[in-house]
Amino acid sequence: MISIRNLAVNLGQFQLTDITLDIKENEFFVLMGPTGAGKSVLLEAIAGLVTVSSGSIKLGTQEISNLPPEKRGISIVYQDYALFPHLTVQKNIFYGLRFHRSSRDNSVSRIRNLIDILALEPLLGRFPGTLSGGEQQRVALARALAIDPAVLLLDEPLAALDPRFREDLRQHLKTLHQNTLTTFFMVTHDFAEAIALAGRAAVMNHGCLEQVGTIREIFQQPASPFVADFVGMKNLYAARFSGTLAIIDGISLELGHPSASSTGYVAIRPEDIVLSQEPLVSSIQNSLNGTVKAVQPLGFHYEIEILVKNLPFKVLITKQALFDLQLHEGSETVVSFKATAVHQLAGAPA
Amino acid sequence: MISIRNLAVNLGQFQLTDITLDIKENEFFVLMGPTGAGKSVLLEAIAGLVTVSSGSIKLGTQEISNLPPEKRGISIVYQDYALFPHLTVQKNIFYGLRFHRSSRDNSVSRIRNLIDILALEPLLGRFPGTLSGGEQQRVALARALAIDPAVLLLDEPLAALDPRFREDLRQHLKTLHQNTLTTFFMVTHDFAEAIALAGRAAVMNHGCLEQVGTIREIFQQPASPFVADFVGMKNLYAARFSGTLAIIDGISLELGHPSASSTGYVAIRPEDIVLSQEPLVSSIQNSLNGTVKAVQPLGFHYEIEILVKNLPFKVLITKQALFDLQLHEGSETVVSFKATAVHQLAGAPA
Amino acid sequence: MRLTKKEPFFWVTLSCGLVILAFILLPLVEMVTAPSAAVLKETIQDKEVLQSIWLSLYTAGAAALISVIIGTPFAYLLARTTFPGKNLVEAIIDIPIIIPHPVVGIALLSIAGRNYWLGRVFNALGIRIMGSVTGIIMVLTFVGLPFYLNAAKEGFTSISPRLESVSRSLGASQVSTFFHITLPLAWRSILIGIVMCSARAISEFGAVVIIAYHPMIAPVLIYERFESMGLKYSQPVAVWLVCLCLLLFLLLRVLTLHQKRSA
Amino acid sequence: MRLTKKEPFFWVTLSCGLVILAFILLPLVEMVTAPSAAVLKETIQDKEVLQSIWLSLYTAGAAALISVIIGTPFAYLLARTTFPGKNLVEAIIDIPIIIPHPVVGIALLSIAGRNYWLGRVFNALGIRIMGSVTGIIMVLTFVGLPFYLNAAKEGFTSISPRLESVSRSLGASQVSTFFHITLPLAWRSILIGIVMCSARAISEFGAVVIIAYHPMIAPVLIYERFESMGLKYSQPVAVWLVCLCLLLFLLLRVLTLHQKRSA
Repeated sequence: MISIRNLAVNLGQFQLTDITLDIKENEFFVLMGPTGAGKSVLLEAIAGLVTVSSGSIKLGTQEISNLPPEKRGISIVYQDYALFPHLTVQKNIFYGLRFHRSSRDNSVSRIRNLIDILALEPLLGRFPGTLSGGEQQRVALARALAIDPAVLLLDEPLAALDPRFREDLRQHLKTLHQNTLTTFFMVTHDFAEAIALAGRAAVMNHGCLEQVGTIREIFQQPASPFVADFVGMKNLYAARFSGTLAIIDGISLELGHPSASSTGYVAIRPEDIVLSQEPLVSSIQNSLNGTVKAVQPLGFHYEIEILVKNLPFKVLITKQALFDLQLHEGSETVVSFKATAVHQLAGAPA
Repeated sequence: MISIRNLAVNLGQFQLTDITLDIKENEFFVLMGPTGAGKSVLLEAIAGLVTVSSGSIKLGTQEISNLPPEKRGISIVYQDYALFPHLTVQKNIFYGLRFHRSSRDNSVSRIRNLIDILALEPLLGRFPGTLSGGEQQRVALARALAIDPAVLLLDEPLAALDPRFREDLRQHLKTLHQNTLTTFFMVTHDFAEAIALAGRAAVMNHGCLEQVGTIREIFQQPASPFVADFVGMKNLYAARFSGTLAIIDGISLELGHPSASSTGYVAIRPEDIVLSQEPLVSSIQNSLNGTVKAVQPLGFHYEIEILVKNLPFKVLITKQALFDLQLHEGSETVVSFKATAVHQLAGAPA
Repeated sequence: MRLTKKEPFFWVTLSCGLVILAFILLPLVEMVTAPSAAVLKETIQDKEVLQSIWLSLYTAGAAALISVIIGTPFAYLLARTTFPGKNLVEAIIDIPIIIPHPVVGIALLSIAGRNYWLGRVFNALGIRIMGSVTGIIMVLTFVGLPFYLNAAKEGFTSISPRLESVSRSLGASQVSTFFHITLPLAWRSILIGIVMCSARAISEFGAVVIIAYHPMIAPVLIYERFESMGLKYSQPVAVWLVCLCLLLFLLLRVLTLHQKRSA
Repeated sequence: MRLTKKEPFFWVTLSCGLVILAFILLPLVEMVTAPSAAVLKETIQDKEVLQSIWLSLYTAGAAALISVIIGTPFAYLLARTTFPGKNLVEAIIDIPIIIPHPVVGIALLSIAGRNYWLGRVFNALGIRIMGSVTGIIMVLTFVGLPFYLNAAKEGFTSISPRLESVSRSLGASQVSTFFHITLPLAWRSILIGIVMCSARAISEFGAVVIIAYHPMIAPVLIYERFESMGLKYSQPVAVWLVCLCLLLFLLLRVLTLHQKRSA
């Protein structure tokens, strides 16, 4: 459906390089990555809102990278809704229609259907400024789908919403995707959204695609240290393998199974590590003594950095645990985790 | 040392009402509360920077509420450092000295000592704009303590710092407190800072003090539903007690011990609740079937809202758990927690 | 730290404030109250006065109209692009504001004369600058244009380019988008620009008096009456002109306060 | 959505821009290049010209000085307090900007006459307004003051009140704090205000010509030479005055660009 080949965009300080990506018809595809990775730039390049410096973007068989945005048939929905503040909800939704010379009756009934699905009937006469965030985003969705676009681009559509309305809108996105033939291409940095909505996804960093695959592949088998870090494996080490052991700076970690390669990366999620005063007597197969280096609050939790010899471990604990263990800089503590918590990264060389 | 009686401040939309508080000499006292609770206003009232509408503030035996700020001998350190950008570090630190006619030699040696403790010697000739956040805050501390104030007010002094430097500055605060006779009065919203630094603390909300006591008292025996919520007990219910059971809307929770009163509040921390597909066979004494109502991302974690009959439970789980349990709106799940996780609030009537 | 009544310094600042307000208000109040109502009424019925005020309004309005027509696209260009030398271009736009007023007249006459190619072009086309309404409009456009450009530019800058992006992606061309989205959203800034441009144009005297003593715009008439008949005879005309300017000023204040509040 | 060269609309906006730049630059360039170097040299050695330029500089400088002395405390008051009617006070401060220039002269003469109490006070004190340097300075202060006030107010507003709070808590009184902290931090805005006030004052003509045709400031001299000797004899004086104004303008641009960058 969309096939992007060696796409490059140059915006002075920022550039996209060598983006190659295929998205199938009517797929729900998600693009993830940290702030500043270039996700929105890629989106705007597909929409024709930034100038492409080389490469090709095809929609089906048609090359579109040189078409102006109004000729592409691609709609875009922004995080900040971008509703036209001087037009009523009704006029916002019907805005695109006058520029599309499809048989009008058919369009109107399709839009009526959208208005029903998104429950916008009671809002039609109002102005965007009087609506809540969730309502505005529903209007923006209706406006974007009103022209029956081949592709709908969504730039973090749920990010600005009050969390109470996010679930509701996520549900609407699902319904709309099932009810139209439009391909959905969504940018997000929230993993939960990807899990809930998408089949396939890509992870982007510094203007390049790091990994493209199913959600499960990305989460369970990150292709690079960056993706591992992005999916929450904050403890990442270059290791040598020997039997069922991973050896890092002289510290041996039990993998539970022999390794296929002799060098590579291993990663451990901070929430998979348990802290205790004394070594734990249990099924846990890795247990190391360390010293607390830093305590950092993260909203509900605290991230504790612990040095085992010179190897830093990041561990996530609750307020209660911080209080019970009386942790502070310099405390001695024991770091424990199961062999199954040690992930070997797929084919990453040391 | 500081004794505040029935203090009221009226700033139009915002007011402090009936603040009564005693702080001992050389104590390290912490004031906590959500944004907009009025913590900074109380601080500025003590410093003489906002006008008090009624009540008294005494420093030792002297009534100070009508003195201009320059006559109070109370220093203040702000979150944004507030260094004088046109003066060198040296001139910033010595700024207050010319206005204080204590024996100059003694002051100078005291300030030299401060500069040593805070390792500011190499920075003396530089301008604030060229310093890192941590360096700037150390200068602000030296400047504030240079005049040997009776009280040092600290308005979230660590909040704007890069997390890497926070631990360092916290350590400095501790050292300075031990090396001076000054009373420290710090505003923060970070519980970890309170645990690390303070003996006693107060929790503020909507311009009133909700609880004053030791850190342990506030954390373990919150005096009100607000404080319970503030210290992380997000699940809070009005309950009837019968034997060792708390009964809420027809749902019985095991407390593990008989209750002294017949009605009151119970609270459960979201991180003390475990989710599973099947009921757990273990020492866990409360196990209830529920339906997922909402999934909300919180950085590293997800907050899941679960309805057991009509009773909402908030539960905190990891990305991994979200993925393993494949939770989404409408999923059936089992909510389990120990009897000891059910906190009865001290003397709160239903 | 706010200033409070407890501080002696507060009273110093307040005294300075009162002196300044008196310095601005006393002359105006005295001038407005000096002529009797009868004289004011008589003045506004004077055909010469009416004609000059009408000419002032007409030429200032024409200057504003020209500014809107050629200034709006340029303001949009400045709001939506960056290019090397943009600072210089913006400086050039502000030059008419700081040139002494008679010099503006002299400069415009310099290109209208027969020894300059543009002057010869004008002459061949039968366009007269010196002593004509055309000349007055040209002068007023010169002094008023920067105010319109700056206000319109600010208005365009404050509109999110995303709204235009969405409009494009919904099928509207660049020009369609400009007329359906950009212009309706910038109308208040454009109106502010028109009012500022007209107000500046109406108050101009030094540049006009060089180019065209006749036909007389209101400020020239006031000067003429002052010179030939004295203060007493110029005051009533000045009162009427001030009222006109204050009306424009009031309109401007209401518009900008509204804009601040809704921003 | 940025404007790009692909769009026809871009070329429309660019053409308008070029027309506007030509309209502003052509007259100035022609005026500046019309007199020969020899004529320019001769003009600047003309005693009358030198005197008038010196008088312009001197009176504009005096107006700026007065603005600084009485305007600085008031600007600080406006930056640090809110009170009901503040909008009205700020509107009054801006009034001198929009009053037509000859009307400013008429208004100031209205209070200087013998039939007004202030005029009698001036008279008793031996202060002459009409046709005097005092009168010129008064007019220039009237038109320049709002520019100084607005710039200084903006400067004070941009200084965090927390810096003043800290200074107070370290033992400095309100006045000490103002001179040690506030003023040194606001110096650039104050300088901008001084330059804007002087530039406005130097370019004034219409108001001065009412109050004092003699002694002649530079804009009046230009007008006088144009009226009595024609365009050719007024141009060289205008060139020198424009150079002076452009110098001030350049200084202002450098100051404000610096400020933007450091903000």
